Amino acid sequence: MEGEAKKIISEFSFLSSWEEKYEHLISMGQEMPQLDNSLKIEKNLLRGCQSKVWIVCKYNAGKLYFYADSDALITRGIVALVVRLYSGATPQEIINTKLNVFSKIGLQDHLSMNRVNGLNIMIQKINRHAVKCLNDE
Amino acid sequence: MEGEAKKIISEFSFLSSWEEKYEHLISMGQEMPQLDNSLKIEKNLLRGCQSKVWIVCKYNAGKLYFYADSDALITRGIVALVVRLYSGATPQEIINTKLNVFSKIGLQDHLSMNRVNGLNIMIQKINRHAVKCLNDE
Amino acid sequence: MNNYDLEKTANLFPCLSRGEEKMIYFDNAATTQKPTVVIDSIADFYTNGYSNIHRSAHNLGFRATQRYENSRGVIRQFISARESDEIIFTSGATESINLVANSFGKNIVNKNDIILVSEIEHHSNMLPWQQLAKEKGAKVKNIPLNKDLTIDVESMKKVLNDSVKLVVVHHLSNVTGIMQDIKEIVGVFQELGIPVFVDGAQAPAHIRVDVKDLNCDFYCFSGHKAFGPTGTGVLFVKEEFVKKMSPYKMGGQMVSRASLISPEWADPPLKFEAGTPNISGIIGLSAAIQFIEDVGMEKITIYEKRLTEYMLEELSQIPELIIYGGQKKAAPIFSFNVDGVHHSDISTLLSENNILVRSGHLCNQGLMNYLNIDGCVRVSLAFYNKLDEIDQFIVVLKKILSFLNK
Amino acid sequence: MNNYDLEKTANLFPCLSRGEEKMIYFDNAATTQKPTVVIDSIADFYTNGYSNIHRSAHNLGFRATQRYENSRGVIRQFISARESDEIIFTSGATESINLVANSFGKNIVNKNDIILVSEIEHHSNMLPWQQLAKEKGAKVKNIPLNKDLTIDVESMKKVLNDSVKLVVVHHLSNVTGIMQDIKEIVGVFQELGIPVFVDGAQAPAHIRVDVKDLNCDFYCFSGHKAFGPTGTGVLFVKEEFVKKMSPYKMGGQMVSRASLISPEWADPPLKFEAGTPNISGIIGLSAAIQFIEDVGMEKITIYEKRLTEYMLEELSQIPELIIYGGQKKAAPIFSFNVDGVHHSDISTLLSENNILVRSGHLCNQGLMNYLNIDGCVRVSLAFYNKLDEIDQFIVVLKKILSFLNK
Ligand SMILES: Cc1ncc(COP(=O)(O)O)c(C=O)c1O
Ligand SMILES: Cc1ncc(COP(=O)(O)O)c(C=O)c1O
Repeated sequence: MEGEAKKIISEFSFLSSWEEKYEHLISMGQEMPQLDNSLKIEKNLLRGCQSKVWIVCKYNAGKLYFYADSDALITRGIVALVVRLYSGATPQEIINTKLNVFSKIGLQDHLSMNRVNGLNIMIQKINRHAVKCLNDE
Repeated sequence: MEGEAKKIISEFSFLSSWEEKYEHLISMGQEMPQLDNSLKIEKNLLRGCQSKVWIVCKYNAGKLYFYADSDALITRGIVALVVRLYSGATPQEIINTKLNVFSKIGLQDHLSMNRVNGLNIMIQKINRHAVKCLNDE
Repeated sequence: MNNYDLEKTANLFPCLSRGEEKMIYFDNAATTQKPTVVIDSIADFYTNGYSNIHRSAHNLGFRATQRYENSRGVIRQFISARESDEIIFTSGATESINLVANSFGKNIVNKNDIILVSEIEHHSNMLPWQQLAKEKGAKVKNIPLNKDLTIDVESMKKVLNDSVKLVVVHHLSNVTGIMQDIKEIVGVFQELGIPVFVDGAQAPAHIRVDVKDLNCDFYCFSGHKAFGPTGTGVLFVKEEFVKKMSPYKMGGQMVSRASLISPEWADPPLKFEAGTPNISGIIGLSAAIQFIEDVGMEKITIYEKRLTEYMLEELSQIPELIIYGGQKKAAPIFSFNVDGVHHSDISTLLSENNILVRSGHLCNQGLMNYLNIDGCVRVSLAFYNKLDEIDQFIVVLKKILSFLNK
Repeated sequence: MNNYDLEKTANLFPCLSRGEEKMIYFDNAATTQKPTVVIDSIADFYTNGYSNIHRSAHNLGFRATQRYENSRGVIRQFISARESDEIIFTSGATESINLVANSFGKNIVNKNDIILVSEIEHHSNMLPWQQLAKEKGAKVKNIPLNKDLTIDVESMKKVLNDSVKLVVVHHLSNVTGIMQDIKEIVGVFQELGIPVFVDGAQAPAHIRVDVKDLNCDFYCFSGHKAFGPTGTGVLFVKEEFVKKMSPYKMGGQMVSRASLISPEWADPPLKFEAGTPNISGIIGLSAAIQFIEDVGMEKITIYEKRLTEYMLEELSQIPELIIYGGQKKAAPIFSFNVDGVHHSDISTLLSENNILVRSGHLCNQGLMNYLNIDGCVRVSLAFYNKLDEIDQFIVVLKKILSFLNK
């Protein structure tokens, strides 16, 4: 996770205008494989975001994998970033690590990381899932 | 009413310290005949004053007469002043006249003419009674 | 009394011109900025004469009570109510609506009765009535609408029957700025003795509200949407109904006879203002209302008409843009979508460019459903906004749309 | 963080030193004055970053949301709650109490059940429970008291039975300044699984409140009695109970799933904060709490102990004076009567001499009945009051008594 976080921060550090930053974010979203329509269901929908965000968690051989999607371009980019950060980590890693990637890529203020783009809610969901995996073990 | 108001204002105009003014007010209360205990009943009690205030209205030959009492010294003085002002007036006079005696005797600010001393409530009651007398005619 | 130059009023709102970064504040339907006179009146109260009210035996308390009660008079006059006793202070439109649903609705709505509510109400003017209906076994029924999102009075007359006990409608839509013809609607129900509740949350910042003329039985709004402080609200209740209402909250200040076995409530409005109210807020609200009157409600309405027309003209130049609610707006509130673009992407990038708008369901899922959309962008102006801000907004919007469509 | 000199804090409260006429403000149990930092924080919010919160897509809204939510953290820490989600913002203690009576009480109290309430509660902590009992066909029963007006825990254990569903008690009396031993009381009910509601309206201005240590299930207070703005209140609810509570007000901000047929509520605390809250008030409240912490709660408590002892000593020199509630005060709140003199005469003449106190039933008819009086004079101090103000007060009081006894 830490490694991926550093990589993302470095990618953004070369971009200065909002156009460039958002272009990168959006293209990250476009590179992420789309969620199959059969998974874009009520049950996987996050509550409280302005755009739709679906997220699916898989637990396999001690690691957590996330698959997600959104109907808005920018949110999809954020979702992709979150998936890049957390997918493949162990539950313990996820619980222990507090990332502040968003404040470091120069979008913290701009993205209004509140309900609107669902970032908090996404990370909450990921954390809850990690806790659950640990408890189930 | 106007005449009595002028007289009261002039009486107070000779007094300067709070002791003198309150002494006069209190003595006005003491000069007023006490209400008979049989009239100090629930039904004649004004709601919303801090001290108890009883008031009885009589209508006779086109004029209204008020008899009142209170269990607090200063309130009794205020009650006496109000009785002096309104007793013996016609309902029409009462409805038409807006007196501002209290602001003129130098006690307005001090007396906190709100619920506490019940002045507003007393005058409201007197006015309502006057309206009722007119309507009943 | 001041006489402000409308063109220069923006300078009187410190938050609009703070710091270096120039911001275009187009989120006025969510909340309005505060003029200096309002901010100062709150500070002045706390600095020069702060006290609790109503029950104090001292001068400080007496003067605070006077300021609070004078505010009631200011509001009464502002909305042309007959009596100050018809004005109840609350913490906001939401509390005003909940108060009526509980203190009045519960007394008059029974099993199988009908509450008529337009289906395009703000959540705050929908959920309390649904809750009331649920508790009472009553039904919430939709009021028929015309294509332009106004109430279809003729069709409405047809759904009327004896079971209808209350009618609920907004004055000015928080999504479209479209105004309902309250007077005509009240006309229909008045004859039948059915009370009409009007949610006026969006109105007093834009148009003259005259409850005597509208002739509605209930009217409410929030202070913070009319240049006043947060935590303040107004509820107007016609005298004949205020007397039929049970208390809402229970507590200090609202008992006149302090027997606890069978308490006697104070007369309205105090009966509905249990506990220590938002005294500084109400004093600030009356400063806001005084400010509006000093600027001139009529001047505001005329000026905003120009803003509205100009914005509509400019938006109509963007072909992919769908604007909701048509042309007949009573306030410069514009909600739209752009074909193929997500509303949240637009609002995020507008914010990135220091243009503050809102997007989403706008707490009006009913209208979203009616329009068959899941959200939209809302751009809402106030009288301190300017034509050149509209120009800048349009330039940025076009840039964003071409960026997102790449 | 500031480190204030306790002896000089009065200078930080502009209303205490305004104008020429020197005022002695001894009405702190009704409401406290505000320090400059609180007044400024409100003005700063409106001047430098005003916006609505929670649902805005723009930075201004994001930052306002942060300030509002940070205030929740400040309050959590102030009263040592475990989680910020246990802190619900309301408009005051009265609303907090009504909220619990409606959102929780209605769910757990049924016909013939018992709500144990001490008979000496403030009206705001009495009427809502009586109303709840009335609606549900339940009973309000008195908690037995000791002579010193504390709860008689041993006798209380004897009146316990299966029908008791809720216990309601104050922390610090608004009439006597006497403190209840909440920890001991909770200890009794905890075992039985009976929740305890504590009205702490008077506490946070005087003593350290630690809800984890008290171990109560509900605790509430008003901002305006703790040097914060009017229109603000706090309700602490232990996590296990907050989840069992139905919403109170319905409206915007409190739905997570915007289906109106079966709405899904937001998680607590937002579920209980429908509509636009008193944002500026809550920000001001957190400035007040920060101020208290900077002055030092422990220092305040020690200093007020001195004030209390000194006042008691002085008052005991006046033989005709009857003081209620004995010597063991946790706060400098003194209520008394003087034989043969009416309390309202005393408070009127004190006010005449610029000493501001209160008289009457003090919104606590229950305690008046218990003491068999129809009212009294209340003198209530805060940490900004001084020993020499007590001296002046005593001089004037004696003068007034001899004037009235003439
Ligand atoms: C013990 C107690 N409870 C409740 C209240 C009510 O507080 P508020 O009026 O701020 O809602 C008070 C205020 O006087 C009080 O002293
Ligand atoms: C039409 C309408 N009604 C009610 C409300 C609720 O107002 P508040 O959040 O101030 O209580 C709003 C605010 O958005 C509104 O626009």
